[in-house]
Parts: sequence; C-alpha cells; structure tokens
Amino acid sequence: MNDLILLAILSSSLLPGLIIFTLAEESVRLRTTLNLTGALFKLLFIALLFFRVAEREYAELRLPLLADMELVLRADALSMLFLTLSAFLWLLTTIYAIGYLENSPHRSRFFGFFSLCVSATTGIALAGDMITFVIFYEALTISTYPLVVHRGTPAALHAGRIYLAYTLLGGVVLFFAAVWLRAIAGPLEFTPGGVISGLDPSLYGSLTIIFALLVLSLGVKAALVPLHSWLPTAMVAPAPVSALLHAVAVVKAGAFGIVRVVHDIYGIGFSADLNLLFPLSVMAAITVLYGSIRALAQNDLKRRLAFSTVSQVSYILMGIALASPLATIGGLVHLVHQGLMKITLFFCAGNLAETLGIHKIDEMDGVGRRMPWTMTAFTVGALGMIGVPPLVGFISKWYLGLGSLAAGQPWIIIILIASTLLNACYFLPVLHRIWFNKEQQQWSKSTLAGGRETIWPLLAPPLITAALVIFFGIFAYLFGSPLYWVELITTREYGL
Amino acid sequence: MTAPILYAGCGIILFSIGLHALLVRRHLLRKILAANIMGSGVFMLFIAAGARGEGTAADPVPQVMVLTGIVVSLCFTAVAIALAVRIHNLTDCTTLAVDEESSID
Amino acid sequence: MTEILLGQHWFFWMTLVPLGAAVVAFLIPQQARWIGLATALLLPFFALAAIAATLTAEVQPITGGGWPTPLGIELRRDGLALVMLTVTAVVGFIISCYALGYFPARGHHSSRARYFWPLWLFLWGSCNALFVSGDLFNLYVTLELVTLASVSLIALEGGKAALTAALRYLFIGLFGSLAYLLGVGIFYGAYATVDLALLGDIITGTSLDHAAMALMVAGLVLKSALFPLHFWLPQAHAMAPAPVSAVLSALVIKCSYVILLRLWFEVFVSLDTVAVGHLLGLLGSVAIIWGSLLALRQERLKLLIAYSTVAQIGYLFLVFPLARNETMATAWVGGVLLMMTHACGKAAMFMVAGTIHHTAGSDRISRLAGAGGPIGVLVVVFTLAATTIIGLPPSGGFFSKWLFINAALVTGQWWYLPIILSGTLLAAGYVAKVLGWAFLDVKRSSYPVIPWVMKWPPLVLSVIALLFGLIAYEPVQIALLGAPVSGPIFMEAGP
Amino acid sequence: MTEWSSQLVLIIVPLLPLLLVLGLTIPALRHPLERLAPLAAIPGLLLALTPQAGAPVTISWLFLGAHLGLDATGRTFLLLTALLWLAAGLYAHSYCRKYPNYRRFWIFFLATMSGNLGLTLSLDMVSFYVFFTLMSFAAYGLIVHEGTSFTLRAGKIYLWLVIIGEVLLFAALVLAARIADSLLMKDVAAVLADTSAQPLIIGLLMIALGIKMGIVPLHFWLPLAHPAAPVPASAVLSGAMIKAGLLGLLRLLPLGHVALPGWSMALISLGLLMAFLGVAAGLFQTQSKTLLAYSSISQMGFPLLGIGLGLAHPATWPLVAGAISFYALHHGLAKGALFLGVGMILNLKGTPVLRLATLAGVLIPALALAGAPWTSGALAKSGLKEYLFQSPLAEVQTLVVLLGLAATGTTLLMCRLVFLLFKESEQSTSASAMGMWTGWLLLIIVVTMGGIRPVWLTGIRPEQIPKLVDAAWPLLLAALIATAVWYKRPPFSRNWNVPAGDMIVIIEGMAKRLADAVAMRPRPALPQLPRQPRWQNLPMLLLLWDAEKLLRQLTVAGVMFILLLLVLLLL
Repeated sequence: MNDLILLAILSSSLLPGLIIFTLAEESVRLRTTLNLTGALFKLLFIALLFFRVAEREYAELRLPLLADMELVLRADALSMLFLTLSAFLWLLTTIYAIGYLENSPHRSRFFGFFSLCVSATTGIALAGDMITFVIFYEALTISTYPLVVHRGTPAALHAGRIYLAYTLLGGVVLFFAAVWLRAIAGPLEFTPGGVISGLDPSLYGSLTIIFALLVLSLGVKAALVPLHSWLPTAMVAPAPVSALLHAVAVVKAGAFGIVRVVHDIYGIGFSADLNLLFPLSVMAAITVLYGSIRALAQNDLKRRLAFSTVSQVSYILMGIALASPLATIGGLVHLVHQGLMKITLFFCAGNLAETLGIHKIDEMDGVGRRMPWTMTAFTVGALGMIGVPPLVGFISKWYLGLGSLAAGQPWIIIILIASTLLNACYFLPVLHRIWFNKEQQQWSKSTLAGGRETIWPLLAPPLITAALVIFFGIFAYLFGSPLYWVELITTREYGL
Repeated sequence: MTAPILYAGCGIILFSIGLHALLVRRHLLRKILAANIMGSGVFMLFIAAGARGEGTAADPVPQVMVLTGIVVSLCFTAVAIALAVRIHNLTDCTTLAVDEESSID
Repeated sequence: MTEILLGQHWFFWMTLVPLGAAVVAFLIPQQARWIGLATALLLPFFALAAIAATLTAEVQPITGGGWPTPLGIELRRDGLALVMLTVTAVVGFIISCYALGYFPARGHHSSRARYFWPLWLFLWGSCNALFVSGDLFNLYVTLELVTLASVSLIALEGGKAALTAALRYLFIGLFGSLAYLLGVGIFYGAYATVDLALLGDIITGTSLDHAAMALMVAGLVLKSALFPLHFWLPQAHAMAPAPVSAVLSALVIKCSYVILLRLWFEVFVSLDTVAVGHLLGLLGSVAIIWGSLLALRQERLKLLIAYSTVAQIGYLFLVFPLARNETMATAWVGGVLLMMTHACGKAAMFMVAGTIHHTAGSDRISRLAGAGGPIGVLVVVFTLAATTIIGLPPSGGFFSKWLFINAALVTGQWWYLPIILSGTLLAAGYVAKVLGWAFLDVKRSSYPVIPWVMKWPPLVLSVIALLFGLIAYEPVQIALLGAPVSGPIFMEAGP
Repeated sequence: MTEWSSQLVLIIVPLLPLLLVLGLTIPALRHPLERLAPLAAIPGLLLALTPQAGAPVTISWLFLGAHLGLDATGRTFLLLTALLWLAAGLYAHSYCRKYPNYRRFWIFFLATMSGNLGLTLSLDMVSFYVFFTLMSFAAYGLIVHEGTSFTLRAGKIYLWLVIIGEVLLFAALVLAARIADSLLMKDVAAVLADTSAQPLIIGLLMIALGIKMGIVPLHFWLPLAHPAAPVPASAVLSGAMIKAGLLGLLRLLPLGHVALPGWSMALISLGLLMAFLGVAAGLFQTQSKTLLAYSSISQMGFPLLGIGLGLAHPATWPLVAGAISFYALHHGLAKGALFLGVGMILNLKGTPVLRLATLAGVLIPALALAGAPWTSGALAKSGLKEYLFQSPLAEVQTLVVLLGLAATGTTLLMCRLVFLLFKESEQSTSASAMGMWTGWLLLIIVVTMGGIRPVWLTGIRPEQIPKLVDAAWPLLLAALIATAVWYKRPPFSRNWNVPAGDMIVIIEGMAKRLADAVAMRPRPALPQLPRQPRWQNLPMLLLLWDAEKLLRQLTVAGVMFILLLLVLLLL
C-alpha cells in the first residue's frame, strides 16, 4: 500500500524549493509565503503521521527502481524522530534566514537550495532501505554545497572545496559499501533487529570490512575524528546554514545513518557479536574529547561551536555503540537534543554577527546588556551543552551514563565527565564575558521600536529553541517529547 | 593459390598501403587518395569473399555491398575534397595543421 | 493502412521522416527551422508509438523493400533499438529547440542555420537507421552516414580550426569504418551472411573469425574514441557549434558503441573474448582516469566537457570485461543505462556551454565568475546534468556505476573498483571546479538576454538526467526486450 | 488533599522564585516584582511550618519522574533555607539598591533560592541534582556580582569547583541509579549498604557534596566566595547553601543501614580536623567575612563528625540524624545572622548607642555559635555529644575533650570577630535601611528562640538540655586565652597571616605554570587563495598534457591504432 502522505511530506519542501529558483530576486513576499507555507504544511503532514506511527502503523511508499530494486520510503518511529526535528527546525530556520538575509544578494538561489537540502534530509529520515538512504544522502551532499559557498568569497570557495572533497569521498565509499553489502546480503530494508544476521559465517570477514567502510563514510558527515576537518571550515557559510545544516541536518544525517546501519541493517546483537561496536565507541569517545579540546583554542565563535558539534555528535554514536537500551536512549535522544541546543547557539552567533558584527569571542564582552534576549538563549544553549540539569543535555548524559554502566563499560562515564569539564571550559568563559565583563566597544544603539535588540525573525527562533531546551528537559516524559519517542524506538528495537 | 585468396591478399596489401599513406603523407590530397586506396582494398576483399568455389556463380550480395560502399566512399571523397579546398582557401596550406589548444574566442 | 497505424512500421517512419525532412529543409531553406522543429516534435511520438506497438506485439524482425534477407534491409525492433530511438528522439527534440535559439533566423550566422537543419535531420535519420539495423553491412552504411553528417556539422563553424577538426574527424571516421568493413568482409567470406543473429549462431571461432573481430573492435574503438584513440574527440567536439557538440557527444559516439555492444553480445559470444574484454577494460580504466584528469586541467568549458566524455566512454567499455556469464545482464544493463543517461546529461552540459559562450563571449570557465541571473540558471542546469556524469543518485549514472561495481564484485575483478570510484571523485572535482567559479562573488556587467529556448529545454534535459534513476524502471524493462542477455540484474555474490 | 493540590503545594515552593525571574525580564513588571521578590521564600516557610503538608508525591511528568516531599530532615532544612532566604531577601531589598545591576542581582538571587528550596524537597536524585545545579550555577552570579578582580577570581575558583563537583555528582548518581535501579534517594541509601561499588560511590559523593560543604581539603573556595558576594548573598551562601551538601550526604549515604567503620573513622577524623583547621586559619584573618567563612568550615566539621558517628553505629542513626539536622539549623541561622550583622556594622551610621546595640546584636549569634549556655549552640553540641556516648567507639572520652577544645577555638574565633567588627565599625559610612534591619532582626529573634524552644522543631527532649558546666568550660577557657593574648599581644598576632583560601594560592601558581606550558600557539591565517588551485599544475598533470598533445598527432594515433589492432589480433 502506498501512502501518498510520505510523498506529500517530501514535496512540501521540494516543490517550493523548485519554484523559488525561478522567482525573481525582488519577489520577497511570494518567496516568503512559499517557504513558510511549505514548512507549515510539512509540519502538518508530520503531525498527521505522528499518531499513526505511535500506534505502530508505519506508512510506506514503494517505487520500483531498475529491476528488482525499490525506492522505499517508510515512516517508522526513528524516522519520525529525525523528521520532526528537521521539519520543525526548518520552519524556524526559514524564519531566521528571511531575517538574516534581508537585502543580501542571491536570495532565490539560497532559499531554493535550502529547501532542496531540507527535502534531502526529509528523504534521509524517511528512507526505508539502504539504497533510498544513499540516494538522499548524496542529494544532501550536493545541495548543501551551494549554501556553503553562498557568500562567494575565496574563503567560502575554499571551504566549499574542502567540504566537497570530504563528503564526496565519504559518499563514494558509502556507495561502494552499500553495493557490496547489497551484493552479499540482498535487499537491505531497514528492519529493527537487522537484516543480515542469518548470513553464512564465512562472510563475517567481509561484513566487518563493510561495517568499517559504512561507519567511516557516514562518519565523514557525522564529523568523526579524523574525518571532521570540513565542519569547522564550512563555518564560513551564512548563519542559518551553519545552524540548520551543520548543526542539524548534515552531521545528523551521518549520525542517523550510523544508527540505521547498526540498528536496522546489522542489528545491535549481531554487530555486538562481530565485535564491531567497541571500536566504534572508542572512536566516538576520541571524537568527543578531541572536539572539545580543539574547541578550547578557537577564538572565532562559530568555529568554537563547530568543534563543539564535532564533539557532541559523537555522543549519539557513543550511545549507539554501547548497545544497551539505556545507552541507545541516551544516544538517540541526543540526536534531537543536540539539534535544539546547537541550533540555538548558532542562531545567537548569527544574531551577534548580523546585528553587531561580532565574530570573535573576545569581542563579546558585556554583550549581554546590549542583546539580553539573544544572550539568554545562548546561555541556555551553552549550559545545555555542558549538561547542566534540567536542560536537555543532561537527560542525554544521564541516559548515556546509565547505559554505559548497563553495558558494562563504565569508562564511558569518565569520557562523559571529561567532556563535560571541557565543555564547561570553553563555554563558561564565554558566558562570563557576555554577562559580567564590561562592554569594551560602543555598539550602535537599538533603533527598533520597543527597544528590541534585533528584528523579530532573528529573535524569535533562538528564543523558541531555547525554550524547548528547557521545556524538554523539565518535562522529559511528556507525550511526544524526544525522550518519549526515543523510548518508543528503543523498546521496538530491542523488542522489550 | 586460388584467385579469391589472391584477391583478398591484394586487398589487404592495398589496404595497408593506403593506411601507410594516410598516416605518413601530409598533403591533404594524398591523404584523400590514400583513403580511397584503402577503400578499394576492402572492396577487393569483398569481391573475393563473394567467390563460391570453382564453376559456381559468384555470390551477388558482396557485389551489391561493394556498390553501396563505392557510393559511400564517393560521398566521403567529395566532402573531404570540399573541406580540403576550404582549408586551402582559408590558410593557403595543404596540410592538416597540428593545432594546439586553439581557442575560438 | 491500419497496419501502418498499428505500428509495424513506426521504425521505418522514424528513419524516413527525418531523412525526408532533411531533403525538404535543404530545398526550402527559409522554412528549414520550422521543418526541423516539426520533425523533432513528431519523432518522440513516433518513438512512443513504436514502444507501444512493440509492447503489444511480439518482437520479430521485419524487412523493408520486400526483399528477404540478406538483400533486404532487416529491421531490429528489440529493446535496445527502442530505447536508443527514444533517447535520441527526446534528446534530439531538446537539441532542436535549443538550436532554434542558437541559430537565429536573422543575423550574420543565418547561413549556418540554413545548413544546420538539413544536416541535423540527416544525422538524426541516420542514427535511427543505425539503431534499427540488424546486419553488419547496414550498420556500416548507417555508421558512415552518421559520420558524414557529423563531419559536415563540425565544419559548420567555417573557421580554420573547425574545418581542420572536421577533416581530421573525417579521416578518422573513414579509417575506423574501413577497418570495420574489412572485418565484415572476412565474416562474409567465411559464413556468407552479415545478419547478426544468424552469424552469432553459426560462428565457429576460427582464427579468421578472431582476426575479423579484432578489425571490427579496433575500428569501433577508434570511432568510439576510447583511449588512446580519443585524440580526435576533444577537438572535434569543442570546435563544433554547441548543438552539434551536444549531438556528437550525446548521440554520435553512442552509435559506434551500440554496434560494438550488439556485436559483443550477439556475434562474438562464441569467440573467446575474455582477453579482449580485459584489454578493453584496461583501456577503459585508463580512459576514465586520463579523461578526468585532463578535464580537471581544462580552462575552457567545452573542452572540459569533451574530456569528460572521454572518461565516460571509458566507463562504457567496462561493460565488456565485466559481462561474464553470471553478470551478463548486470553489466549490459549498466552499459545501456549509462548510454541513455549520459546522452541526456552530456547534451545538456554542452548546451549550457554553448549558451555561456553565446552570452559571455567565451566559454572560458573563468567567465562564469559571479554568475547570477540568467547565467545562474545555466549553472543549475550544468550541475543537475553533471550529477549523472559524477554518478550521484538518483541519476542513471549512479545506478550504472552500482551495476558495474556489483558485477566487478561478483566476478571478483576488484581492480575495477578503485577505478570506478576514483573516476567518480575526479568527475566531482571538475564539476566542482566549474561550480566554484560560478559561486565566486564578483560584480559583473549585465549579460545580454538569453532566448528562453536556450535556457529551459536544457533544464528539462538535465532534470531528466538527474531523475533518470527514478524513472529508469520502464526504460530498463523495455531495453531488456529481446536482449541477448538474461538473468537477474542485481547479482548476489555467493559466500 | 487531592493529588493535584499536594503536588502544587510542593512545586510552588521552588517555582515561585523562578516565575519571578521570568517576570523580572518583562520591563513593565519589573518594579512591582522587585518589591515582591524578597518574599518569594514565604511559601517554603509556610510549608515547613505546616506539619500536615508536604506528604511525598510522585510527579511523573517532571524531569525523569520527580519525587518531592518533606521528611523530618527535609523539613528542618526547608525551615532553615526558607527562613534564611526570607531574611536575606528582606535585607537585600535595601542593601543591594546601590548596585547598578540591581535587577541582575535579583535574577540570580531568585534562581539560587529556587534551587536551594527545591533541593530540600527533592526525594529523588534527578530532582536533587537539578536543583543542586541550579543553585550552584546561579550562585556564581551572586559571587561575581560586584565585578571587581577579587570577586572575579573568587567566582572563577568557585565555578571550577562547582563544575568538578557537578560531574562527580553526576557520576555518583548515575552509578547509584544503575545499581539501585531506582531514582529514589532512600533506595540508593539502602542499596549502598551492600554493593561492590560502595567505596567508589561514597568517595564520589564525598568529593562532590564535600565541595559544597567545604570539607577539607576542598574548602578553599569558601573563604574566597563568601567575602566576595554581597552581604545577603554571603549569608545564604554560608548559612543555607553550604547545608545542601550536608543534606545530600544525609540522604544518600547508607546511614542507619550498615556500619562502615573505615568511613566512620575517616569522617570523624576529618570532622575534627576541619573543626580545628577552620579555627586556626580563621584566627589569622584580617577581614570579618573571611573569618566567618573559615568559621563555617570549622563548624561543618561537627555534622561531618555526626555522620561518622552514624556510620559507626547504625542503630542510633535516627537520633543522630535529628541532632545533625538541628545542628545544621542552628549553624545556618547563626551564621546567617552573623553575616547580616557584619553588613549592618559596615553600614552603620548613627549614635554610639546604636553602634553598641548593633554590636550587642551580633553577639547573640556569636555566642550561639560558640555554644554558650542557653543558646541553640549549646543544645546542638550537647545533642551530638549525647550520641557520642552511645557509640561503641573506644576513644569517646578523647573525642569529648576534643569537642570541648573545638568549642574553645570557636569562641576564640568569635572574640576575634568581635574585635575585627569593632575596628571595622569605625570605618562605616552609610546608614542601614529599613529592610536590612527587618531581615537581620528576624534572624536574631529566631536564633534567640532557638536556644529556648527548640523542642517542637526537632524533637529534642527537655532532659537533653545540657548541663551548664559542660557548655561553659570551653567558653571560660577561651575567655582566658583571649584575655591573655589581648594583654600580651604576642608578635605572631600581627605578623602571621593566612591568605584567604590558603591552598588555592599554591594551586593557582601551579595551574598558571601549567597553562603557560600548554598554551596553544595561534593558528596561522588562511593562506591567500591562488587563482588556480595549485594541484592543477602538478608535474604529473603537465606530463599527462604533453602526452595528450603527442597522441593528437595523426601519425602517432595511427601507430596506436595499428598497435591496438596487433594486440587484438594476438589476443
């Protein structure tokens, strides 16, 4: 049975994107309407699906490809998690971008590609088998490139080249690994518990190599050390791009892919049997620490945030690699939580850059007085990253900690502690600067009515996400909260 | 040595001579002639292929083919000569210049 | 009459209509544009009708002129012919639209338009004739017609460089087809038939057969511009006017390749072709790397695209070593898929290059700097079309590479894997190079207006190229009708 | 009471201050709310004083399933906390008006209050951790409020310790939650009695909560942070927040479940060490607030000792718990009153009578702290001592004497305090406002009452009220020593000086050297981009291009073709 709602979800961003390409630069209103309508419709469709999936009624759509291959779109609980996250943040980021790019050139191009990116992310979330996943994954790679180089400066082009070099290399390896696995194991539908555990033991060697290839290739986007260098470089992109794509869509696509591979292709049990997960957890742990340590030395705000992303995304992988239900909860819920927190931070960084021209951390002295709201959101995001309770970051860490003990790998706790300390080391001084240092330079006074620090489109999104960071931390078990969903997923994955 | 094999051998030899000339001779007219000689070699081979043993009438099909081939060859020669003339008119040159990355802008 | 409408003769019409239109267009040059456009509009429908007719009837050869084979002309109505006809019709239609803008009716280039249309329709007809030809000699004749038309089209530009390129192309073409013809002669001498199917059944594999195969393969390799015999291609393709470049790269190259494909899977099957396959695979591999690296080095867009074609031809030739017994279908479908999708993508790319040349005064890549507005659309078209060249999903290039890798894995020829994958990366590299210039932010004076036929039709083609993987199910099923291969397309390797 | 209303009652206590924080961010509401803010602790006070309220409830939608409620310990701590915050709030309402960032002060003040109140109500680990963290981080804003380099240094050190404490607490709680398979702290305490991870978890808890409690050697932030914060903040910092660590230990350690002789010995020794070290370092301070901070360290030694006793003899634990709670209450109120008193004296401008009256007012909590008879201090100490006698320890007599000596030390410290205050009162300039008086007097009254009618609060029976001699001799001894020192003025009293924060001075020196050593070099700027990427001119590519040009020659191509033909023929 084909569920056209999946197609509707996909096209609610694709169609506006395609139309936007054709629009003239000046037709601001039409473009804005298209963007927002698309985003709202996408959320509406997702809401329609939401309850069905909660009742284990998975929507599915199949299109034949070539001969015995299919394009499979399916909305299971894990899809919904990523889908809802990306769709909701898309709406916010669109609003933000409308404000951010006011009066800048090439807006049609920007929003067009932006919508394409979101469509690709949606596709990744909805992909029901490996082939579909690879298709959308590569689409994401390509459609992000124009956004990275959007500014057109030599630095942006340089970043774009590096981005492409990394991600395409990763993409090629992923492609190869997928073909190989398909050749060995037949159709690769994402199935809880995995699809390949019944294979002949003589293939286990190949399966191990394929797993390594898959993880490495997906790890490029997930910014696993040592494949992370593109991410900080890509920070030359405009703030909405850094916010949605680098904090959420692109890196999460990699992490999400690894989740799919471990859970739904190899299966947790089988990958643990093959001893594949321990190296993954070590890699993730190294990334967590390395990212934080590099973040310490950055003076550029966005670069610091980027290295923080490098570090934080690997929490997800750590949770997956620990292979215990609680750790899985911690990892998966961090997928959403990290997205919320990091997008808040990037929005705020963008506000600083756009409103006051601040890019460096040592220019941020006393900026809390000039932009109190933005900086409050920033503070919430930063504290959440550190894992301060009751913010969402704490929930993730709590479950990761419990899970690592349940998996019998208490050393992860030490990593968590070290990472928390490092996070504190690179965020708290910034917070101190913001709130307690004297202003060192004169900023133009706010000229907006009502003493607002900046225009609404720039202000509202970070405030909303920051509020969610608090809300989902305090009301962690509410119906539909990330934790609720993730428990649902984990129960289904482990068959509890 | 039977006649067909002789013909075929001659055809091959003609083909080779033409090939050699096509590659080595620089004057365009010589090259065009060389191509024609190559063609003739191939046609001879076809004629030979049409032989169906002593006393039997030759297979007509290769002859049909050769006729067609000659027409094609004629067309080619015509076009080639036209081009060569144009090149000569444009450049006062009767050879095929080894042009480098010549640009058209 | 009903029989004609029911489609037993759509194949004839596909050949005859363009040829006839060519003659008319030549005779009435003032109306050449409209005659050409009308024909181009008709042919996709003919192609669809032919597909419909074939799907409803059994695949059987039909002969023209009422003569039995070998004197009569036998038409192949198999899947390969159908898809090639369709692809040619679609690509040809788009190119025709584009040419309307490229060769304006007025202005000092109007003479070019006058000759373009008849020649192009002539070429189109010849291509169609080639695709439906089922015997060795007809293949030769149609191939020569194609070459002849191509030579004339290259020379259309009229400059020294174009004329030289045309003449070189002519010699090469002649050279290659004579070698091929020599092979035909040998076969005829041995088996007294030139019918592909017949020959495939009765061939025994003597050393003479082998020699014939060698001659034919060498000739076709030369005409397909496989490394190291690709030397003529970049010049010829880059010197020609943009629509012609598109035709050459998208369709003409495929003609000789289709012949080789037919020969390899229908005639040479009884011969020991493993070593030859490896040789072709080796040359193909070198071509992939060589062409891609040189494409990276180019500063002119058309040359870059032309070298990209050299690389893509390399991929096409990987079919031959990869098609072993069990992976016959895998490799064959991969090749056919690549042909179709490459035709769409490459045509769109050349059209973009032509438009940029037309707009910016040069096709130097650096002219793309600061591309915005009208040029921005072209960059999008280029990018979309390039996805299939790189092999990104969901393009057809992606799936054909998938199939090649699958075949390589199953047959254990792992050495093709790094070649295929690094070819992908290099392709991404040269595409990114173009894009990088396009995104460079510099202020530019405004461009002249681009006629819409030069923007949107290529966009359509590039979208087709991009989405070909998603719509490839039907084309592949059609291509497999009466195909010489069988078996599952996606092979699964044993333990 | 219905489920909802009992939940609401418990939630409103920490929630009200937070709501006020939100309200303060709205410009229109700012002024009325600033007036309301000091009263934010009143619901907590009412709750603590209403015996039938505060039954434990489970609030599943909050955090990871919160359990809030009041047990006896919690009630005492809530009473202390709410009282102190109320007094400090009233005080701050006047005292802090002078700050330019008045609103910011209230935001942090209220947030800290919320955390502090909330953690006394928390019965599960996550809620406790949440409120604990909220309190710890928000208090940073109070400590660095004045923004001088001194406060910044204090804040930095405080923050470091907070973070280290947080992560270790996190580790301990996660481990405990895993082992107990429950989030309830009482389950954890029960499980901790018998698990192989016991030493690890207890160790982690001791460090994490010990930081807040000022356990030596993690105490050094106290003498820096307390003087740095504005006076009302110091009062709550030293009076109430320091007890949060204690409450955590009381809730989480397996007290009353199992005897742990090793830990017991360690804690008793540590408690005594703190008692004496705090006094010793405090005596050599020249600032009254620093001295008070050291006094807090010294005082926190006693509850620690009590915990040690509880670990030695689980059977008596419920009684010891009561004593410790009462001790905490007593110390918190007294220390709060002292800090506020310091503020009063520093802001005294008026008649000499007023000055003397104020000094006399300071004396009341000072005496209570010293454990003078008829004060809450005497009660608290005797309560601890009584259980000392019931414990099976061999060295009971020694301990009793040592406790007496500690009290002597405290008295000396108080003498020093009065001396310092007397000197400082001469420099005071501004006058105390109404709110300051209200807050301070409230505490003085409560402290005074604490000596008279503690029974209804803690269940201490009248017969437990100590004998006069027991309570008095340490005081008399101290008076003797003080007089002697005063009279003789030994040279060390002027030349000896313990820097505030003692150990941290050394640690800072080392940290600086380390930081210099690992300081990272700045990254070189992005290289200027060449117009053509360099790799396009790699030798290999150039070679390739030459080869390509060669291949283009017709002759070469022909040779290639013939070669290919030959190879094909040979194959």
